[in-house]
Amino acid sequence: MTAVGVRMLGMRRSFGAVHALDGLDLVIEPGEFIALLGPSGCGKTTALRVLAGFETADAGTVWVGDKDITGTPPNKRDMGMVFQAFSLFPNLTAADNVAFGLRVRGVDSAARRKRAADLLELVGLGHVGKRYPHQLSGGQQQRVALARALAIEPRVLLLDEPLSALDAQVRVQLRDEIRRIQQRLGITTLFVTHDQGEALSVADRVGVMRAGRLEQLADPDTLYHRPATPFVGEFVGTMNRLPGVLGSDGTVRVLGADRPVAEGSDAVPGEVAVLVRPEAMTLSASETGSALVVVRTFHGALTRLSVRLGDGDEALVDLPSPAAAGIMPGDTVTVGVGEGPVLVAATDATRIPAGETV
Amino acid sequence: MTAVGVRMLGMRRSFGAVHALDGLDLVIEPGEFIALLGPSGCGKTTALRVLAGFETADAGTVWVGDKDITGTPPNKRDMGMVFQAFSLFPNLTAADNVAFGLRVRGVDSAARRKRAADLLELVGLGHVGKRYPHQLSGGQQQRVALARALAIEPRVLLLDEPLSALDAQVRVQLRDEIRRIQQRLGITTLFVTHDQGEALSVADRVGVMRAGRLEQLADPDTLYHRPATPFVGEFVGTMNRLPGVLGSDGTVRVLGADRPVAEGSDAVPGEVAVLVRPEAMTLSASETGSALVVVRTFHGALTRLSVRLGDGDEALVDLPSPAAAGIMPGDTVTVGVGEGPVLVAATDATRIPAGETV
Amino acid sequence: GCGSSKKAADAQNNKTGAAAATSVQDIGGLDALVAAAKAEGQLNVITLPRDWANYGELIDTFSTKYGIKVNSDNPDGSSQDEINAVKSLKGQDRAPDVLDLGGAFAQSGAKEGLFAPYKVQTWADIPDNQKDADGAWYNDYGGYISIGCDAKKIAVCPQTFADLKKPEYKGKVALNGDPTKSGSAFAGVFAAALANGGSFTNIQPGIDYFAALKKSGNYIPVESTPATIEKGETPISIDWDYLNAGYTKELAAKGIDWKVAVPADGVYGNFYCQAINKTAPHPAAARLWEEFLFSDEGQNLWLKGFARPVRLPKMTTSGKADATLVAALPQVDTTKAQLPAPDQVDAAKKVLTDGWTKALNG
Amino acid sequence: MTAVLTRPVEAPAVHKRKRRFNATRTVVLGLAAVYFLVPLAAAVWFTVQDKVHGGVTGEYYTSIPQAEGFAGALRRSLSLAVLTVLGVLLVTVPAMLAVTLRLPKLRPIVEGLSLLPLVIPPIALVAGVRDMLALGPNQLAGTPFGDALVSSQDPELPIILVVVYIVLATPFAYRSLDAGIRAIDARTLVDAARGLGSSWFDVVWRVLLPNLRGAVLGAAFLTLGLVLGEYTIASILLFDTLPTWLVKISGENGQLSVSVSTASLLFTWLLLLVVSLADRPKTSRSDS
Amino acid sequence: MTTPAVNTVRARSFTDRARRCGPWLAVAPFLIVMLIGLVLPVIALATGAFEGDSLKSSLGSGYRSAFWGSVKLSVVCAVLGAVVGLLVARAVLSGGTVLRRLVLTASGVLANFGGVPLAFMFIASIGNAGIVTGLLHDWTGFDLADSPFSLYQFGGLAVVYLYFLVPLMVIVIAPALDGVRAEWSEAAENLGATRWQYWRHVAGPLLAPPVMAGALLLFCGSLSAFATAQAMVGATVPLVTLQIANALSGNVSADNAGVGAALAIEMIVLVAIVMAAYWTIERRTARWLR
Ligand SMILES: Nc1ncnc2c1ncn2[C@@H]1O[C@H](COP(=O)(O)OP(=O)(O)OP(=O)(O)O)[C@@H](O)[C@H]1O
Ligand SMILES: Nc1ncnc2c1ncn2[C@@H]1O[C@H](COP(=O)(O)OP(=O)(O)OP(=O)(O)O)[C@@H](O)[C@H]1O
Ligand SMILES: [Mg+2]
Ligand SMILES: [Mg+2]
Repeated sequence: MTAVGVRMLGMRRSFGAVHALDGLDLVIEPGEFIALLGPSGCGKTTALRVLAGFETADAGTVWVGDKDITGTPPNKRDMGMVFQAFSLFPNLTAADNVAFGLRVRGVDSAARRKRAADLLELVGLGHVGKRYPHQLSGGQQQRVALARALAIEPRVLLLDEPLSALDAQVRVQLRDEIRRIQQRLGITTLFVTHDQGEALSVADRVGVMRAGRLEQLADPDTLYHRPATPFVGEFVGTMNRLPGVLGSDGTVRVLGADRPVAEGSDAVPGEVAVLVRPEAMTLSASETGSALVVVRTFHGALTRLSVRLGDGDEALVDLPSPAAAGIMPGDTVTVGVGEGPVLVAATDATRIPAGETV
Repeated sequence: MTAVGVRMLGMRRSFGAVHALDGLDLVIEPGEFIALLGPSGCGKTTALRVLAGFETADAGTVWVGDKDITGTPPNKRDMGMVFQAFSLFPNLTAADNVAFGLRVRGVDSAARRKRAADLLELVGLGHVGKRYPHQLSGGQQQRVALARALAIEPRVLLLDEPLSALDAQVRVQLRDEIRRIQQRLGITTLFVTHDQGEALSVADRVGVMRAGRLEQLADPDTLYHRPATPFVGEFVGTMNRLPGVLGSDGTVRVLGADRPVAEGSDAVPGEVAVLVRPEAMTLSASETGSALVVVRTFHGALTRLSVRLGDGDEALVDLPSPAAAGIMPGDTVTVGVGEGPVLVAATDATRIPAGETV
Repeated sequence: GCGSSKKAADAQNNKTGAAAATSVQDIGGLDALVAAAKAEGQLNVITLPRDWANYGELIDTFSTKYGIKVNSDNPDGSSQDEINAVKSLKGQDRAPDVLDLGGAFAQSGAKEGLFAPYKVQTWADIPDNQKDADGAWYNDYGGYISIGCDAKKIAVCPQTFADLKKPEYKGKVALNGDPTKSGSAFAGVFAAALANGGSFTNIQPGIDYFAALKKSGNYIPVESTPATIEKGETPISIDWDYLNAGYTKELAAKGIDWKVAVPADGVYGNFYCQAINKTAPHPAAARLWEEFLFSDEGQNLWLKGFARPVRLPKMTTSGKADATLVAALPQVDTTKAQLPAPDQVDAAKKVLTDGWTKALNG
Repeated sequence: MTAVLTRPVEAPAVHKRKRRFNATRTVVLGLAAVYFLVPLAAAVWFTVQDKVHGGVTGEYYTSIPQAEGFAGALRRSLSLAVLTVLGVLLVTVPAMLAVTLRLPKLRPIVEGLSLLPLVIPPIALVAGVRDMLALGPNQLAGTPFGDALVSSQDPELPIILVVVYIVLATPFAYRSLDAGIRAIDARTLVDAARGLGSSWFDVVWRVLLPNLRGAVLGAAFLTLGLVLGEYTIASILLFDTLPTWLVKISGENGQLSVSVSTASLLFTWLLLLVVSLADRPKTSRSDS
Repeated sequence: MTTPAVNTVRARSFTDRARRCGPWLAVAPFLIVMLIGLVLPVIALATGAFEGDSLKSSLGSGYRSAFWGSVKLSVVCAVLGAVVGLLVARAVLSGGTVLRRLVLTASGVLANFGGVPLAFMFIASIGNAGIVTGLLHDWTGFDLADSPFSLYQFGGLAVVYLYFLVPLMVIVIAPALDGVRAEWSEAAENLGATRWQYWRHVAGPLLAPPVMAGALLLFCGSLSAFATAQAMVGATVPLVTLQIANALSGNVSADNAGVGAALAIEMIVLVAIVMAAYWTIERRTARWLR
């Protein structure tokens, strides 16, 4: 099977007054693994459902390879899909779930069984074929769902937050496994999530959506280190928002130092917000420092310090755990911004809420 | 309100042949935040339910402060409890939910309303008091549940996986908030989870349970860096299991280097498994290296490399992202174990499945 | 089978052959009628319980005698159900061929033109006041209201309506149903009226009588059936004499000594009517059935079921009535026996329908 | 704080509240059992008394199947039951799914219509049906609709009875199915099946129905009970079903008539029980 | 790969149309069956009701008191049935699956039971010659016949009606009871509530809407039942269904079908009013569902 590319062009879809898709253009290369990232309600699921054919778009075309499939019904699209919620058919065993797509295609029973067994093996569940979904853990269920989607040898694999109902650890495991299998099979994949860690760690390229459009589509490194817009910067990874003053010379003054302004910045000279990653911050213990450590949380290799700056703002600083060993809540410290260009945004640009709108 | 300590002594509880609690001793200092960690089915929930009085133990006593409450019914125990999910009364508004405990105590309506409003404010939900539970997001619901538990000014706060039904990002936010509130009120807290990241990042001390007993109770640093047993080591954080040879001189030979054996190790001289954290591994690009990079996942500040060792085993190595910049899948590398003592376990010791039993 | 509503319309206008015959001569004599009926092979009857006036045996005899299959529907149905069946089943093979109706329904049905006029060979034997002049309907059998009594449970069986008021009968007296619905229960109330100073134009005393009986606790409003009699719940049951007497044999097999008395203080009798459905699917068989019922054989079979066939007076005089059967009938002072006029019955029904619930409630 | 480290040897007292609840439960179940079983037992006792020889006899029960017409009436009733169950499912399931998945606007209409039959007394409904049927051979004679009305009354298998029974069963079926559809995530299951290449038929037949099993069975039970026990409508429309046949044969024999009704009650219950036991709850949740 | 021009507006293809019609086709059979089996008969009935002066005579005092009697009986039965059904359902559902199956299937049958056989069962138990009556008399000397309770009056009718109404309640309330989560009672208890407070503030309000819906169902059920009353008390207890039955299918008064139809239509109107009242109350009480 040779991989095919997927293109969605000028996609529009409204629900009443809500423009879930607002002229989305998305081009996926053959065999590529794209993660679609974005805040809740930005249209990720809608994009996927339009691609799968569950939703009819108001305008726009969908292409798989060089075929226009805009009008094709979902059961003729040959796309494998894994859903967020547990979508296994509760009345069928794991093996029968996997074989389902073959069954409705009339594949004979022996071939079906063989293929289901192979695929369960592939997702590491060779031994649970006879179990019913309710006898499987959440992670196992999603593995079976993945195997089921793969069984029909889809040209395109669609995953709509397949991990969000799972425990953190299972999530990481399964996410890596999905990636491994995808690479092995070379299948064109669109993976929807609103967990940026997930998106960054598995995808070839990550698309960040906002209000029905793509804001940036790039590889994780670029996205993390060179976000195209402040929105992307703040949405992907943790970002401190520090007060600064933008000069007209392309530098910005922040925490007492001048730093070059990165591309994609979006502000006019004057008071601005400077966006800095916690690991790009510097921190050293100092009796005379103007900042105060408030909370210290241990994250294994890294330790995150939450500090109150002199002006009352809070900032997060990530240090390697050994470097942070002696620093405790209540200590006074000096905080700075590491070398290198920084993103700058207008102070009044709405801050993007992380994950949910409270 | 002065904080009280909690002690469970010799707790036993069996369901048929299953010993859910098998002589559990747990002592919590006044005002302390303890996280109880452990694989599914190890008895965490049972311990909590015995403490709250929902479950009657077969043997053992429960003390709060210097009072034996073993026989006290749950509605007389003055403990606040937050359940895993869906415990809000669907027929009451958020504010009424919070006020419920005061209402059954006969507090008058104005005082109740005032206090409910304050508590909702405390959990950052001042504006949703009039909404019904189904109009709240999962994260908001759990915040309200927290406020409800706090409203009765409990001496002890019990949380049974209060975050597990939530999205990853909301989870992190809410977890930090719980911690902040707990510190502000200085309330003795027992937090049950099976997510180690959660446990490590919020608790004063973390207890790791296994088969109805406490395996280790220590602060996160100690637990992570000096696990008392291989079980704890592998359960908390990611751990590589490398083949090694244990000498009788207290050192072990692993990946071509001799390393001192850490306390708590559990093996006899000969072939052993050496337990090493990904960030304690060393890795350098090398044409002649015997290891091969298989997968590279980007985690923001860190980059994780999955490498196949010469003998076919896989190992994970975490490098600061800049250090890993040039290393790509397919590269050959040399992998080693950093300086410092390492934990050693018998090779046939069952590996602890992370998070779920597959 | 696949029905056709066209057939119904045709049936309406089908005025040829048996369907148009108003007497056996029109068909060419009894043999021709028998032949035509046999050709049809079936007869649909409706609301005829087998234990009612010996209908079971009548049906079986007719069936064997002429080789005609008799389909009996809705045995517990009412006269209204019969009329409705005629209307709604018009043109269908399963529509009723012949009807056994209460007087009021026979008259209103005739007015609506639902019946085929037919005069049986023995037409002359039927008194004029007991038949429609054109032959749309005619009385078939009748009986008197009687008091049935389980002699094993009741020390002294009541003989009159006056007896029933005695305290010893507390909680033991029942009617065969609800007088606002059941014809025989209605007749029971009318009989009680006659016993208590009422008349054919005044049923109110009967209503008052039962109200008093209910108040004293003697009357229980439960519908008396063989099952309640066997259970002992309704050891005294007011019903048509042919029904009460008809139960005797079956109840004897259960060890119950069922005694029947026609109360001398309230002699009330009435007749049912026969009619042929105008759109009968088996017109010849329907006419043959009537000939059979009004033949000596048919009339004697009714007699065997303790019912009093309409030709009984004439047959007694001519000696064609089976004397042993006549002797077995419950004794009635026939001098007191009169038949109410249909409009009298109608008026009484109205009074009863309006007053019964009010009087008995509480 | 003085630490008391003595461990109690015996288990602490079990809470009283658990006991109290079990006591109320036993009392309720006991009273319910008395209320429901005593009348049944009284009826059964009445039918097995041998009034002639004394003692106990089962003759009335054994005589039922031998009576003429039993097989025909039973067959007809069972076919009616099966047709009605199928009919009520065929009619309500697609409608409810469509309303749930695609046409939420129509939900109030469907819901309202499905409640209506509860409101109308069967005796009145059947009168209306009879009036409607009477149109067939009269006002509508010769028209296709008139023909349809007439041919729906085939005495061997009256379709009109099936239709009326479907209507009568709809309120119960609707309730049961509604609960079932709410419990499964119908939309996701439908999407998943469609995505895997299923036609709509496959979706309903292979995915939805098996997963609505409990609800479908519940609906089927109530419908079965209804059809096998319904007397008013069948008798007034003059159809020969098991209940009408039972009344016909019981005649003047009191014990027979009662044994006939208790037998049919127990028969229906056993039938439902067998069907329900045949259903192995593979899909039941294990979360408790 | 060539990039095609972007079509902003697409003609609706055949498949598009099919997808739009599909749902309607799925609803059609339901609507048709309801039309034939329900709507047309009711219309046929209604035309009868408006002929002549049926409507007027159907509002006569006798019929009015029958309506009142029916409503009284139905309210009593609905309330009792709902309460008892709730208690029984709770007791049954907290038990094992075997009991559950036995009771739920039995309920399915009993909910459809009625008429002469049901009347007889109670007559044989607590009638004047009933087994229980006899045993009570033999054992305790207590004579049921002398007590104020009589099987053949209003109270007796209610007791008998519960025989099919309670099972009906058990069936309809079971799913709602299954939906009450253990977490709620535990949370309440944890917050210091007694059992009674939990029921007063949480479980009670939560179950109120389904219990009310069930009670409404029972109300309709007992309102439209008639065969049992017919066999037990006839018209000595005024009930409108008895009047309807007598008028539509009686042996006594001919030409009364119009009145029967009118009564039936009035009954539908009555129930519609009750339903409307129920919906208003439900809207008020179940605020949290909206
Ligand atoms: N069937 C629908 N009816 C009405 N509005 C809808 C429907 N489906 C989606 N929407 C709206 O369209 C917008 C985009 O929804 P969509 O589900 O695509 O978001 P999403 O990015 O997947 O969000 P999430 O992360 O919460 O899953 C939202 O505002 C949503 O409310
Ligand atoms: N009510 C009960 N009846 C029977 N067994 C029970 C019951 N409650 C708990 N158990 C058993 O006791 C053991 C411990 O259960 P517990 O719920 O305490 O585990 P846990 O650590 O909370 O697990 P999880 O992480 O899955 O919530 C398990 O084997 C469980 O099956
Ligand atoms: Mg989504
Ligand atoms: Mg648990």
